[in-house]
Amino acid sequence: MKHRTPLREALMTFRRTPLLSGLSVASIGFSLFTIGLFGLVAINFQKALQDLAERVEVVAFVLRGTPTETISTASQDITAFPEVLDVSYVTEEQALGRARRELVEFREAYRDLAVNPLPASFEIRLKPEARDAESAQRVAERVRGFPFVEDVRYGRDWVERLDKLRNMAAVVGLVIGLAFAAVAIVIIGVTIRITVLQRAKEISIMRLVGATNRYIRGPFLLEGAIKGISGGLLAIAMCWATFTIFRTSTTAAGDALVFFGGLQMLLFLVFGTVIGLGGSVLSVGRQLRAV
Amino acid sequence: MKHRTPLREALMTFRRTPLLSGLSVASIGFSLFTIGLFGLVAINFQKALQDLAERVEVVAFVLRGTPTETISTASQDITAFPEVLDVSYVTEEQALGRARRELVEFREAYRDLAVNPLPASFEIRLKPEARDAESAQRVAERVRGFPFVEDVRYGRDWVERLDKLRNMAAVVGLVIGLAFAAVAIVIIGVTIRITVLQRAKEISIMRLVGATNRYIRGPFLLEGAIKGISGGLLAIAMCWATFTIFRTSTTAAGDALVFFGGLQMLLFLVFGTVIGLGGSVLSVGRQLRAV
Amino acid sequence: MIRFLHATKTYPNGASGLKDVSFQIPKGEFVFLTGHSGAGKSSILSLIYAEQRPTEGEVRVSGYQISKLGPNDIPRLRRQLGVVFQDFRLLEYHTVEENVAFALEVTGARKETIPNRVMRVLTQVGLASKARAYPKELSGGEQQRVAIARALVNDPHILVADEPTGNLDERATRGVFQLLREINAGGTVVVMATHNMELVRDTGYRTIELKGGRVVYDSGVDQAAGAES
Amino acid sequence: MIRFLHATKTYPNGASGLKDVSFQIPKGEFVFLTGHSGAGKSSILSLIYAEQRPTEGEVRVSGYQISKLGPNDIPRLRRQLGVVFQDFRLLEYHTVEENVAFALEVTGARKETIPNRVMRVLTQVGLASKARAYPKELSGGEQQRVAIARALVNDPHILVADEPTGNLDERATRGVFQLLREINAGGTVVVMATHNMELVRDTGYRTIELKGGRVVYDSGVDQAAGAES
Ligand SMILES: Nc1ncnc2c1ncn2[C@@H]1O[C@H](COP(=O)(O)OP(=O)(O)OP(=O)(O)O)[C@@H](O)[C@H]1O
Ligand SMILES: Nc1ncnc2c1ncn2[C@@H]1O[C@H](COP(=O)(O)OP(=O)(O)OP(=O)(O)O)[C@@H](O)[C@H]1O
Ligand SMILES: [Mg+2]
Ligand SMILES: [Mg+2]
Repeated sequence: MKHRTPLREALMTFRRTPLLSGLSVASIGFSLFTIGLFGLVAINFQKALQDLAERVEVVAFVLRGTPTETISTASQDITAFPEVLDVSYVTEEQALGRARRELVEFREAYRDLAVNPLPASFEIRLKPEARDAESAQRVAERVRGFPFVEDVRYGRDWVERLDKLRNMAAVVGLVIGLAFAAVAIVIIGVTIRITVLQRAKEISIMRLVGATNRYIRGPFLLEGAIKGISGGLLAIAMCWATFTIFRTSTTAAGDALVFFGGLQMLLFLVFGTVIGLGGSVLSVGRQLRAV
Repeated sequence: MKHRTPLREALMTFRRTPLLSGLSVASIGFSLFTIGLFGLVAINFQKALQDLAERVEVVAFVLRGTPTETISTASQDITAFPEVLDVSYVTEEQALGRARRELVEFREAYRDLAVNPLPASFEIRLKPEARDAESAQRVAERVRGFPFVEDVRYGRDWVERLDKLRNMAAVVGLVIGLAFAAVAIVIIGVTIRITVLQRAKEISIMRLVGATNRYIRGPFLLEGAIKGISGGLLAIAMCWATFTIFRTSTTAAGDALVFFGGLQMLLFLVFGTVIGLGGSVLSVGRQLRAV
Repeated sequence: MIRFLHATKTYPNGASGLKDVSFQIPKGEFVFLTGHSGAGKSSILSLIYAEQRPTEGEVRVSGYQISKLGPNDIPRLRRQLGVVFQDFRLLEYHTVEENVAFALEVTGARKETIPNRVMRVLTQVGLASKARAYPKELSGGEQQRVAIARALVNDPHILVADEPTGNLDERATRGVFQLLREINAGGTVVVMATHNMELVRDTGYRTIELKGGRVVYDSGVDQAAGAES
Repeated sequence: MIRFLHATKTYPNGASGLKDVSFQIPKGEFVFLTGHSGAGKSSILSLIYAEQRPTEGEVRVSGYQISKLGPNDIPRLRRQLGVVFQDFRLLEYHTVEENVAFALEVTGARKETIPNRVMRVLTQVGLASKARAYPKELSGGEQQRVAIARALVNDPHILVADEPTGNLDERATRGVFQLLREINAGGTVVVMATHNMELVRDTGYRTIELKGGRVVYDSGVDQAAGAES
């Protein structure tokens, strides 16, 4: 006969009632899967927003005939701004070439020009944390201060809209994410409560034979933690499967999609474990008081 | 003593094991709530896309000096196109006025003009079902055929991008929607199976006393259906609560949000009921075979 | 009515319940099953009401062959039986009267007659006052008497009683035994497993004694013949 | 050791279990509780092991007052007791040896000694061969003996046995009774509810008889004094 330890006792439960244990793990797993799915959508949406934000750019048009030395000093000055990631100078010729390449509709119009109507410009990319309307405006103002700068553009409308979209996405994500998490917690709690109810008779017998509450609780808590962590693993596996299927089925945008990182997955497991443990504490506690 | 009927027996279950029954209903309700939340996001996203699509418009610039009669005949002709919802004619003066009002940056430039550089135009709105790149192009081609039309624009890029977004949203919606539905079905199935396991002993006693499977199954099926429908109602209530809280907390975009229609809610209840019933059929069936 | 022919029962865990048991119980008989704890009495009874099936040999009960029962035959057979289980097996979420009525309802008895028949049989076992109680609100002996009432209520062709007086005092034991005799007088076969040797000795009914899963004594037949058949 | 003083137990559903029961059991005594089914025997025992609390009056067991037990007192009291429940109450997902060992583990017994003590007591009740079986793989009498083994294993100060021989044959009954006498000889108080009047008559131990929840006879005291105290 082997000695009774909480861990052995907890593991035995899975062998003694495989169906019930399996169902609990499935239920926990699928609840966490819900959160996982939502999380995947959220992080991919966030990434899409970041990709968009990379295009936040301040363009400063330079007066015709500004000397090259002024340009290169200014370029260094601008690069030193705290918000600025890098600066590239586009000459008049480069601008015309680009216009011919990119603006098909204007190709005809520009073909026979004697004089290049396009100005040279600085294209200023911002640091990731400075890609919002406020920073862009600040940079624009400062650049406008250079005497050789004719005009500054940074697509104010567009940047402001991006800002709004970001805030909106954050609020929606938070609210819906919390709602999903609440749903998962309730379902997991319910599942654990049901399995404890299932064993109410065993618990009451243990009490009648003289076991302390702590002694009874041990294996249940471990069991809850094991179920939680198993459910978490199951959920990650299902998320991965869904992700893979989805990515291969939508060839176009699929490659751009991202999965959770290691830390996020770990957090997921911890979340599952804590819920499994917490659910057990609460529901065993209730049962112990009831008997 | 009252006579035993399946309905009375099913209702008695809720009185006999209120906690377990309540937990099952909660579990079903929260699973359906997950789907409901996703559904809300989906229909609101769809609505946003529709709002965007309303702006799909074909603009035909009219040669200077086209006679008024020609204009009004053409206007009627275009309105008769199968894709077209309505047509409005914007005169040169109206165009200039609008430019002054809307394009703040150009206000200075246009202030002192002797000659109005802007052409008159037809603005053609499309029927809801024709708001895609193909239809817009078809209309544009036909309109281009009029001799007095100088140029036609319909923001090809933009319409095409909208098309892509729509397809993408449909695929994402379908895949994630199905995933959520699968999760809900599994959790609900698990819940019902657990409650049947809980009563495995009762079922086996009923069999030993000579009850037929059909006789035993009746109350369980009804119970499952009742749980399903209650869960559905609970889910709708929670969706409504979430929706209301969300709408009031995001004052800006909140008013534009929409809730489910009556038919959608009915569908939801039917879905809950069918799952409750189906889950019971399967899990009671298994139990009956096992004994 | 009941016929065991070389019936053997080995449980899934390898434990042996019965070994090569043969006997026959004709219509109208009252039979005691005796033997030490673990001798196989309950195993024989569970073969009769088809909770278990023989691993070898044949068991026939009122025309049905137990090892070949189809899914629809089982309820049909059981509705002809009344069973008092050693561990009672009452429906814990149903009241005493509902437990008894249930056994009557499944036979398709006319609804109007059910309450009267239920109260009559509860009165017979002295539990009329507990009709509305739930099983766990009853004493051990009271639960046992509910199980007896449930077995009697549908006037079964065969009554199977597993230690039906184990939790009863002497007076209640006599009362229950009297009920069994009455139902037997009405033509019902009664098979009763018991440890109450006083009862066995006093009444002189046929006795089958088991030991280690084998029939070692059968007062109803010549012992040699019993072993052969 | 045990003292009931005007103890009354009325169950939540209004049923009356005990009415104004007073008696006292000193160290080392062996007491039979008798009475008809439903008389209140199990109710008295459940007050002793604190599954129930008296609705009125006082119950003292080995220094603890039952109606005032704190949450930590309950396990402490129960570890001094051995209880054979009328309905056995075995852990269904644990083997026979685990069931018995559990009662020993909760007392904090030294791990190395547990297997030996468990096997010894299982041998005493004749179940050594079933140590690895689960309760539902046992016959009724075998389950009852597991319950007895579990009650004996931790050498309790007080042994409470509710109808411990209801499912046992005569030989097993004598064996179990012998065990109870031995443990009583070692100084343990034994309180045994039983319907086996033969046992009660033959041994001449103190007998408390209940009827309708009241003590109607107590061979241990002058009857008038018993009613007064
Ligand atoms: N479900 C089962 N699984 C495994 N073994 C079993 C099972 N049921 C009974 N046994 C074993 O079969 C043998 C006979 O058991 P049975 O219940 O028929 O005895 P019994 O004569 O009714 O005893 P009792 O008088 O104690 O009730 C016993 O050794 C028992 O352990
Ligand atoms: N949990 C309970 N709820 C309500 N009534 C109960 C409960 N337990 C016992 N009773 C009632 O209290 C009375 C005494 O019951 P008790 O179990 O003490 O009888 P007993 O002497 O042990 O009988 P038996 O010999 O049949 O076991 C009975 O009438 C019974 O119905
Ligand atoms: Mg038996
Ligand atoms: Mg009792």
